[in-house]
Parts: sequence; structure tokens; C-alpha cells
Amino acid sequence: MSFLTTLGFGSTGWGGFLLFGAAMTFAVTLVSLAIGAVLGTLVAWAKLSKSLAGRLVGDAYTTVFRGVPELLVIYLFYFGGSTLVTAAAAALGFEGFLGLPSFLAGALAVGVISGAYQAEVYRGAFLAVARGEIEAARAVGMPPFLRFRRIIAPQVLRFALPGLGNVWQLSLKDSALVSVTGLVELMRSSQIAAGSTHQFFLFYLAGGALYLVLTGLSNRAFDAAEARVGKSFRRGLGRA
Amino acid sequence: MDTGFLLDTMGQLLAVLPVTLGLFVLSISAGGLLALGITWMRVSGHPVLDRLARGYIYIFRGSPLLIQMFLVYYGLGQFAFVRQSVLWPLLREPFFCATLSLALCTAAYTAEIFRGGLLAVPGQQIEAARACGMSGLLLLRRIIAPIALRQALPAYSTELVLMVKSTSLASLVTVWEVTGIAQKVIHSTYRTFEVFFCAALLYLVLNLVIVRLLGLVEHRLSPHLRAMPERARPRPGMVG
Amino acid sequence: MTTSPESALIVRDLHKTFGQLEVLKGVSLEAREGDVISILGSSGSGKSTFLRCINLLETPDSGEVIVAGEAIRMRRRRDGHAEPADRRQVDRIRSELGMVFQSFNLWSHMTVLENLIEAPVHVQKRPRPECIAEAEALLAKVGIADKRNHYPAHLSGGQQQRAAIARALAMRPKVMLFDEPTSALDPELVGEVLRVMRALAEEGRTMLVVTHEMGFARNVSNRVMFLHQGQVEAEGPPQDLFANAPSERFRQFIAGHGS
Amino acid sequence: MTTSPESALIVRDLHKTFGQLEVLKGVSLEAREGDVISILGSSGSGKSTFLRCINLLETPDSGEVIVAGEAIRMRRRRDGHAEPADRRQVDRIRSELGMVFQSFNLWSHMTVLENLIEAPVHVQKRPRPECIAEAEALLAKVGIADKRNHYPAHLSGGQQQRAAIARALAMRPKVMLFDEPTSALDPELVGEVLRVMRALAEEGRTMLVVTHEMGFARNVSNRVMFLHQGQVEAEGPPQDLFANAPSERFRQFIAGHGS
Amino acid sequence: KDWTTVTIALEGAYEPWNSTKPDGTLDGFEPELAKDLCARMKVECKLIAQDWDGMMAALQAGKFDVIMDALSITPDREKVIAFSKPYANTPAGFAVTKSGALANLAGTGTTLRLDVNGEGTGAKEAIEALRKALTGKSIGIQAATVYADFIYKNFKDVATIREYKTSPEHDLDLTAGRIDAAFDDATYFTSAFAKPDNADLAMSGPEFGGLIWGAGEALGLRKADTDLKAKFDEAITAALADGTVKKLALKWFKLDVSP
Ligand SMILES: Nc1ncnc2c1ncn2[C@@H]1O[C@H](COP(=O)(O)OP(=O)(O)OP(=O)(O)O)[C@@H](O)[C@H]1O
Ligand SMILES: Nc1ncnc2c1ncn2[C@@H]1O[C@H](COP(=O)(O)OP(=O)(O)OP(=O)(O)O)[C@@H](O)[C@H]1O
Ligand SMILES: [Mg+2]
Ligand SMILES: [Mg+2]
Repeated sequence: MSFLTTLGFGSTGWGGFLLFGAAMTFAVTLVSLAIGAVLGTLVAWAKLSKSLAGRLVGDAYTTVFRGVPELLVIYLFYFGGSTLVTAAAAALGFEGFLGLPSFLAGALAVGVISGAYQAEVYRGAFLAVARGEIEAARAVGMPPFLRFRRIIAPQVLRFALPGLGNVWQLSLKDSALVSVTGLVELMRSSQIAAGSTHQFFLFYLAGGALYLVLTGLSNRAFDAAEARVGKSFRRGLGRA
Repeated sequence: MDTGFLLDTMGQLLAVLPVTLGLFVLSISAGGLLALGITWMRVSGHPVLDRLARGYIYIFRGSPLLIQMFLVYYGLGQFAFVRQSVLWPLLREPFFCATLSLALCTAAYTAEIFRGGLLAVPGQQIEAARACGMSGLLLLRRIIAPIALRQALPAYSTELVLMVKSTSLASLVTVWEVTGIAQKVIHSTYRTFEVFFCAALLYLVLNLVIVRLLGLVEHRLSPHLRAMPERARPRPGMVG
Repeated sequence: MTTSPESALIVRDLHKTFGQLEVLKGVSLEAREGDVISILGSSGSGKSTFLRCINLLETPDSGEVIVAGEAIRMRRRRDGHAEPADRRQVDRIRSELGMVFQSFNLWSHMTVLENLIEAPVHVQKRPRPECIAEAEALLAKVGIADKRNHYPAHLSGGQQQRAAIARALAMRPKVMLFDEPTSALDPELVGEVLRVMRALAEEGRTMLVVTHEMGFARNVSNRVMFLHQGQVEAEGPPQDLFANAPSERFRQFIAGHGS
Repeated sequence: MTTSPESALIVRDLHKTFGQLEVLKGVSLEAREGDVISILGSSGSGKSTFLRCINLLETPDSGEVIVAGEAIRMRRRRDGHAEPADRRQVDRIRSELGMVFQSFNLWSHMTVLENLIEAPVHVQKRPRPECIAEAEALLAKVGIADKRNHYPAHLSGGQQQRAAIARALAMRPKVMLFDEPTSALDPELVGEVLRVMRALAEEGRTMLVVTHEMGFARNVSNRVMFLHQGQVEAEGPPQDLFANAPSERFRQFIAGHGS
Repeated sequence: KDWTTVTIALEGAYEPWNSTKPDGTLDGFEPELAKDLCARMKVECKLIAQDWDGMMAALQAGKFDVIMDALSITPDREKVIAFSKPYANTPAGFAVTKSGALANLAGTGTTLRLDVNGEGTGAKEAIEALRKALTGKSIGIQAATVYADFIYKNFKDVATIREYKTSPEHDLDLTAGRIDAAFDDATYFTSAFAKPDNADLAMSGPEFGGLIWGAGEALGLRKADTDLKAKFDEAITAALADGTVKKLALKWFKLDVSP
């Protein structure tokens, strides 16, 4: 069948092209999730802290990076970052354009956005951790970081997992916007293939299917994680 | 800066703000209702319903909204039987299709958020309710929902903010809302940053309002998590 | 005490296993109206599990529970586990069984007063003003009327426990299941609460009380049941049981009292 | 009992207000090494709050806490609230204060054994195998060695309480703060736990025990403090205090015992 | 600056102007023309694919030096970037469904040349006939193009106008019957009609060409790079003169598009 050759791996097949795009999407999402985890934790901590300044900074961060369209953040990081780098290079005597690599700029931008979302997820999860258990940790003299690492983080992670799954999905799709930096990820490869062949449904369906494959793989990971951390909890829901 | 241009752009964007708001309000209302049903299926413990709900969430969370909207609008229209069906008068309307695909997509995300909130309800408090003879809807309405809602609010506010931004995809199906108009202005003037700045400001203000409102609701719903209100300052006296 | 011959609660040959651990190995009990039965037993002997099986918060593996003459119908799921055949029946029966949990389990998003009127108003559908009046009387009885508008997180342990007792009483249940209802109370309050319970018994309510208070077992209850390793090791009126214990294990158990 | 003249713990003029309610109105206490002090008081009298202020889980409005000669430094925030001046100092001091909470507060994501070794390994940085060995010995002492790999949600109330006690002891704290450590235990186990505590006292550890067990106050502790309406209403060795109570309120309180 | 290498950006998804082959290399009218121009200029050219959104900003930021993407010269764009001499100028026309009522309107197959103001021989009559035919119909156009301006100017009062983000989308809606006609570049339509999905579509009515669409399609450059513009202008003039452009146009568009 013709669409099999079109999607295949031969010299006229787009299979390899799309798979490469999918791998790029996965890589951008993974890196941005990691960046977002670090930022999100810090921001959630700031938002929960007693310090007014901390709360203001945290609020500003989540409001701006959740509120502003993603594309703008990516533009800012890519072109803004490039301008900075170019200026710095020019000061050192280099000529011409020295951009942040597309991948780095894109992952940073999506990571910063993901950080804002993760912060909200962590904050909600933190509020669900039993107060008494945190007190018990303070009572044995755990300093804040240790308390965070040993008592709070494992439980927050447990409550946060469904929300994190959402953020992962979001980043997966935000990564599609990174194409403005010239990066060819899955969405852009589908669009290129569609535009070059005029077969829009075929390539959008193929692209959508590949996104579903990525989601399927990550769902498995999240389900396994949920099962792992869920075993110590008495189930609240379900049959009585 | 060219204030005249900024004002002019702002004017053009404000003129289509009602379109963005309409898409947003309609799709989150419909999506919220749908999400309730899906959450219920997801936690019902019934294997078939659970599978269906998982499948739904998988597909609509797992693929980019852009592709979903494309397929709902352009894809369905390719089938003659759809064009002859009674639904065609609705499905031929771009605004309806945009709202529909926004609602279908947010329902999947919202269902996961609701489920996360449910998981955080302490099992003992549900037991106490069961022991009083509560079950089903009553249990849900009086005990589970208030606690779960409280837990889910931060994540839900995120979802709302996301939806505001997702409405921007509607221009793909010829519903020209704020971002679509902004891009149109950019394509005719090539003043990317100024135009995006105006659009970003608009979205930011919109999202700020949403986040503040939900913050208020969250505050109202959680007196039991706060310290008791103060009457007066503690007496000055010495401290250590 | 009224000694009507009716059986308010019958439990027959209850079995319950958690994973590997057989917690209840065939426990039976019959309580008539107005009976106050103390359930004694060392920690981990299955007392809480027994109470929780009665109102089906834990599903027993086998055995029968009959409340006011009505047997809770069970059926076997395909995977071999038992489950209630009719959830509505379970709900109806539960609303006639009051329960005070060992860990209180107050609803954290409601004030004390709201906790008390929740079930009467929404499950039993009694008029709200009546419920509020009754709840306030109950709160006064257990001495926390001033805390009615507080959230559970802002109460002391003993206050929470009293709120939990009041919440169970507010439903005017026919049978009451108390899981160590005085553990967090000081001696003075223990006296107070026991007085309330005694009054209830005299009204003809039936009570199952898990307790470590030998004083209560001896002086308030009219029957004592001693659980040991998942079985009823000794049973009978407290006078007989405490005077000449039929079981070595029980003798040893009560010897600890008053160290 | 050792009677070294050193003060293990000094509390001076502690005040604490919750919202409108002044819970502690200037409570002072001095405990020497090896002292076992029972804190009595009716429900809501501020006993738990007092213990929680000592290790700064609640920040006192004013007053001074000195542990093993080291005063916890406080400072006033701009909004008028007090806060500890040096969080590191607080953490260090806390790791020498063992606490058993009224509601246990076991870490729900860890097994019993993990709960026990958590602080010794990660706060005190002791070698893991040593901590495990010690934790197992402690679990055996309180009789739940077989539950070491269970999660708290799967334990009975008494088992949770014993795990909480063992967790506090596993840190080998200089001063121990017990909030009703035997409330969920049967008489036999109460005896067992009291024996463990007595042994600790003989090693020279200092203990503050909030309790409703008059037996404990009378026979195990060497000092009794009676809190009433946020103040120390009576204080002294149990023999004196129980024989001829200096306060009408205290006499009334202990009269409740044994109803 | 001496230009030894020049980076040219294309969208790579606008067949047949420029498109991508499955192995990732660029192909089409523009890539081939670029190669020819660079050979004439004796510079090394690097072709890169770049998303249409962001192309202007990236040119300004210096990521590449030239945009070659069927870019029409318009006054608005000229405010921001510099244009080379045009290398193509294409006519535009209406596409309709072969089976629909609008098929084969008068003038199908002819091309009218209009000047900057939209005037020319037979223009008035042709547009008047089209207005009649399209009354009450809906027309699809790509947003923010010169064609959009034309349609708005002439048909706004008689027909419904629907704006699309990209050209292929109006084809889809044309097939689905949501619109009755689409107006776009003739070269684009020629290649679109060759695809099986669009088998039911055909041109209808006269096509319009000439200066009305501006001077034509040209390279976009930064305003500062006047020397580069001069080099390209020279090369384009030469390529037009010796028929290279015409040869390539016939190969890719089956139509001579040289201005
Ligand atoms: N977080 C809080 N917010 C407001 N009020 C509180 C809070 N914690 C305790 N209280 C109030 O302070 C008073 C003293 O509480 P505390 O827990 O110290 O009592 P207690 O002596 O330990 O009583 P019990 O024997 O019942 O445990 C109580 O009236 C209680 O309602
Ligand atoms: N959900 C559960 N999963 C596994 N084991 C459980 C669970 N609940 C209770 N157990 C075990 O069953 C046994 C009986 O528990 P139960 O709570 O009935 O004891 P109890 O008699 O109430 O003790 P206590 O006086 O300490 O409250 C205990 O050994 C306990 O560890
Ligand atoms: Mg129990
Ligand atoms: Mg207390």
C-alpha cells in the first residue's frame, strides 16, 4: 500500500524522519522536566515559606511563566539568549552569530515553564502531607534539607505523581513550540512531511500516533512509580 | 517605543478578547462536566469503565491539541457520512469544533487532576463517613469532594490557565482569537516582539485574575489548615 | 438496666485474615438490648478489627452479622473474596451503628459542630435546627461546648476524642461501637464519659466497648469478652470473670492492671 | 535514681496563646538528670502544648528554654512574633530531645524499622548496621519485633504507639518528652512499657511524661506537676502531693481516678 | 564584511517552492535557484530549514543572512527588511470543486494582468462577473497575504470571507463543503491539484497576475547588508537574463513565473 512506503524507511519513506523527530521531542521533554523539577521545587518552597519576599518571588514566577503564552517564553530564551551570547562574544572579539544551541534554548525555555507548573503541583502535594509526620521529623532534630529529603519529598512525590504526569504531558506538547528555534521535533517533522507531500491527514495521524507512543511509554513509567510508592498507604477510595 | 503602534495593536487584540473568553468559558464548563464523569469511571473500580476512562485520558492527554483540533475540524469534514449526518450543522461551525476539541482535551487533564485530589483524601475520614452510613453520592458530596477539591485546586488553577492559552490554537480552524490576530499583525508588520508583548500582557492579566480568584477560593476552603486568627500581638516582654 | 430478651446484635463465627495473618479465628457474640459489653484483649489481639468487621469497614472472610434481627447479606466475588450483596442495606444498617474510632477520624474540613450534625442532617435527614440543638447539648455533656466552632486540628487530644464520642451519639444509634473511647481522657473526664455511657445503657442502647479500663469493665459493663489470639478466650459477667477467671491467660492479663 | 545536681532541662515563664486563647500563662519547670516528672492536668489544660513548646514545635510567645545548660536563643520578628534565632541550634537540641506524640505521627511511607533507624542514621549519622541492631532490640522490648517490616497503616493502635515509643528511644535522647505514651496500651503492656521507662531513668535520662495513669505518677515518677488553666497549680514529689494535696482542684482531679 | 559563505533559510514545507525530502535535504524551485545564484556570486551557500513563525526574528538576530521562502514584496515588510530584485511573480485565482455550481466560470484558463491599483484591460468586467457568481457564497483565503487584501477589497460586501492560517487548510474545507471557493497562488494550486486528496478541485474563472501582487517574490535580507543585496541583485538579473529562472520555473511549476 502506498502509505506504507510513504511512512516506511526506504529512500522515499518518512519513517526515519518522523522517528528522529520523536526522539528529539523525547529528549527535549526529559531535559526540560529535569530543569523544571529543580526550579519547581525551589519555587514551591519559596511559595510555602514564611518569608514574604519568598512568597512574592514565588508567586511572581508562577504567575508570569504560567500566564504568558509559551511561545513568547521560547522566543525570549532563544533570541534574548542569543543576543546576550552574541554580545558577550563580540566583547571578546568574536564575529557574527553565536546562538544558544536550539536544543539548549528550547529545553531551558520549556523547563522554566514546566518549573512553574511543577511548583504548583508540589505545593498542592505538600499540603496533603500529614502535619504530624512533619512535626515528628522536626522533633527528632532533622534540619530542613534532611527533613525535606527523607520525609517530605517521598510523600510529596506520592501525592504529586498524577499531577506530574500532567506536567510531563504538557512539556511533551510545549516542546512542539520549540520548532521556532529551528529544532526539528516531532510536530515540526510531521508538518514538514505534510507540507512536502500534501498528505496532511496521513502525517498528522502518524505524528499523533507517535505522540501516543511516547505517552504510552511514559504512562507505564508513571504507573509503575505510583504502584511503588502507593503500597504503604491505606486505600481511601474504592470498594468499602 | 512606538506607543501609537502598541495602542493600535492592543485595540485590535481587545476587539477579539470576547472570542477568547467565549472559547475558554464554554470549553472549561463542558470539559469540567465531562471530567466528572470520567473521574467517576476511573475510580469506580469497574474494570470496563476504568479501561474506557483510561483510554480516553490516554488519547486526549497523549496527543497534541493542535492535531486533535485539526482532525476534529478538517478530518471529520472529509467523510461524506459526517457531512450528511444531523450533526453537520454543528460540526461545520468552526467555533463549535474549536470549543468541542478544547473541551474534550481539558476533560482528560481535569479528570486526572480530580483523581489526584481524591487520592489525597485521608482514608480514615472516609471510613468515619461510611461508619455513619454514608456512601455513594452523599459520601462524595459531603466528605470526599470538599477535601478533594481543596487538594485539587492548585492543579486545577493551572489547568484553567493552560486552557486560556490553549484557546490560541482555535485560529487553526479559522476562529480568530487574540493570538491568531497577533500573528496576523506580525505577518503583515514583522514587529514580532511588540505584538507579542501586547498579547502576553493580555494573557497575563487574564490569567492573573483567574489565579487570584482561585487563590481566594482556596483560602476560603482551608481554614482548618491555618493557625487560628490572632486577636492581638503577643505581649512585648523578653524572649530568651 | 432493661433486660428485654431481644437480640440487638448477633455475630457468628467471624473470620478475618490480613495477608498471612489470621486475626479473627471464629469470633461469636450475642448482645441483647441494653447490654454493655466490654471487649478486652492485649494490643494486636484483633479488638479493633472485630468492631470494624461488624459495620463492614473490613469485609470479614466469613461469618455472619445480624443487627436488630436483620442479617447483612454477603456474597462471594469471582476472585473468592466476600463482599456485601446489597450496599444500600449496609448503608442503612451502618446508620444505626454508631462508631467511635480509636484514632477519632474527625472530618478535618468541618468544625466540631458540623462534624456532629453531618450524619443526622444528611444521612438521617432530620431537621437541621433540631440536630444543632441536640449536638450542642451533647457537646456540653462532654464538656467542649466552647470548642464547637473549632476545627479538629485546633483541638487537644482529649477534646478530639470527646468530639468523636459526641459525633457517634448524635446519630442516636441502636448499637454503639466504641474503640477505646477514654484512652486520651484524664481520670476526671473518664468518670464523666462513663456516666454518659451508663445513662445510654439505661435507655436501652446496646454498647460494645473496647477498653483497657478495668474499672469500666468491672463496674459499668454487664458482660466482658476477652479476645486472645483471634479467639474468645473468656466470656461472662464481670463479677464472675474477675473473681475466678476461667483462663490462665486472662488472669495474667488482669494482673497487669494497677502496676 | 541518680541525683546529680545538674539541670538537664530548665523552662522559665513560658507563655503561649492560640488566637484568642491563652493556653500557657507562665509555666516554669526545672528537671535534673534522671528526673522523671509526671505532668498531670485535665484535657485541654495545655500539657501537650507545654511539651511542644519545649522542643519548639510551637513557638512560645515568651519564656526561656534551657537544655543541658544551653539556652535556646530566640529573637523577635518584625511582625512581633518570636522565632528561634538559630535554626541549627534548634535542630541540634531537638536531636537530644526524644518525643512521643499523642497521635504517634509515625512516618507513613516507611516501615516500622525504617521509622526507627531514620533519625539515628540520617540525623545522628550513626552506622546503619548498629542502628538496625539497636532498633530490633528496642522493637523486641516493646513486643512488636514481628511487625518491623509493616507500614504504620497496617498496625493496631497499641502497636503504633509502641513503635512511636521505640522510635523516640532509638535516638538515645538525653531528655525525653512523652505525651500520654501508654494511652492505647492494655494494662499488661503498660506495665511492660513502664518497666522500660524506669530502666531509662536509672541510666540517668530525664523524662517528662504527660499521663493520665495515676499509678505511673505515684510509683514511677519522682516529681509531679499539675497544670490547671495554663498555670502550675501543684508541684512536688508524688508521695507528698497525693497524700495531702495542697490544692483543692488537684484533690478533686485525683478523686476521679478509679471510678 | 566579505561574504564567502551565506546562510539561506527556507521553510522546507511549501511544495513546490521548497520542500524537504525524506532524508532531510531541501529540494524544490528555490533551493535549485539558490544554488545557481551562489555559483554566480562565487560564494558558498548553506541552506537551512526554519519554521515560518520566527523567521523574521531569526533573520534580525543574525541566525542566517537570507530568507528565501516565496516572500512577496509588500510595503509593510519593506519597513522591516530589505528585498532583493524579485525572481518570480505568480498569478492567483479561484479554486472550486469540479462538481460544484461554481465550476468553469467564464474566463477559466485566461490570465488578466493588473497594475498596482488593480486595473487593467477587462479587469472590471471580469471582477463584476465574479462578484455576481460569488454572491452569497463563502471564499477561503490565507490570512495576512496580498490575496487577502484583494478579496476583501472586491468581495467583502457580497460574500463571506474565511481566513486560514495556511493554504492547504482552505483546500480541505473546500473539499468538505464548508466554503465554496478558495483564492490563492496559481503555482500553489497547480501542485496541490496533483495530489490524490484534491482530485475533485480545479481552477475556475480568470487568473490575475501582474504588479497587483507587488513586484513579486524576492529574497529577504537585513537592511544593513547592502553589499550582499547588491551581489544578489546582480546574480538574479543575470539568472533572469539567461533564462535560468524560466527553465527552473517550467521544471517545478509547469509555468513561467519570471517577473
Ligand atoms: N493549633 C491550635 N490552634 C488553636 N488552639 C489550639 C491548638 N492546639 C491546641 N489548642 C487549644 O489549646 C488548649 C490546650 O491544648 P493541649 O493540646 O495542650 O491540651 P492537653 O492538655 O494536651 O489536653 P489533652 O489531655 O486533651 O491532650 C486546648 O483548649 C486546645 O483547644
Ligand atoms: N489493614 C491491616 N493490614 C494488615 N494487618 C493489619 C491491618 N489492620 C490490623 N492488622 C493487624 O491485625 C492485628 C489486629 O489488629 P487490631 O487493630 O484489631 O488490634 P487491636 O486489638 O485493636 O489492638 P490495639 O489494642 O493495639 O488497638 C494486628 O496484629 C495488626 O498488625
Ligand atoms: Mg485497636
Ligand atoms: Mg494533649
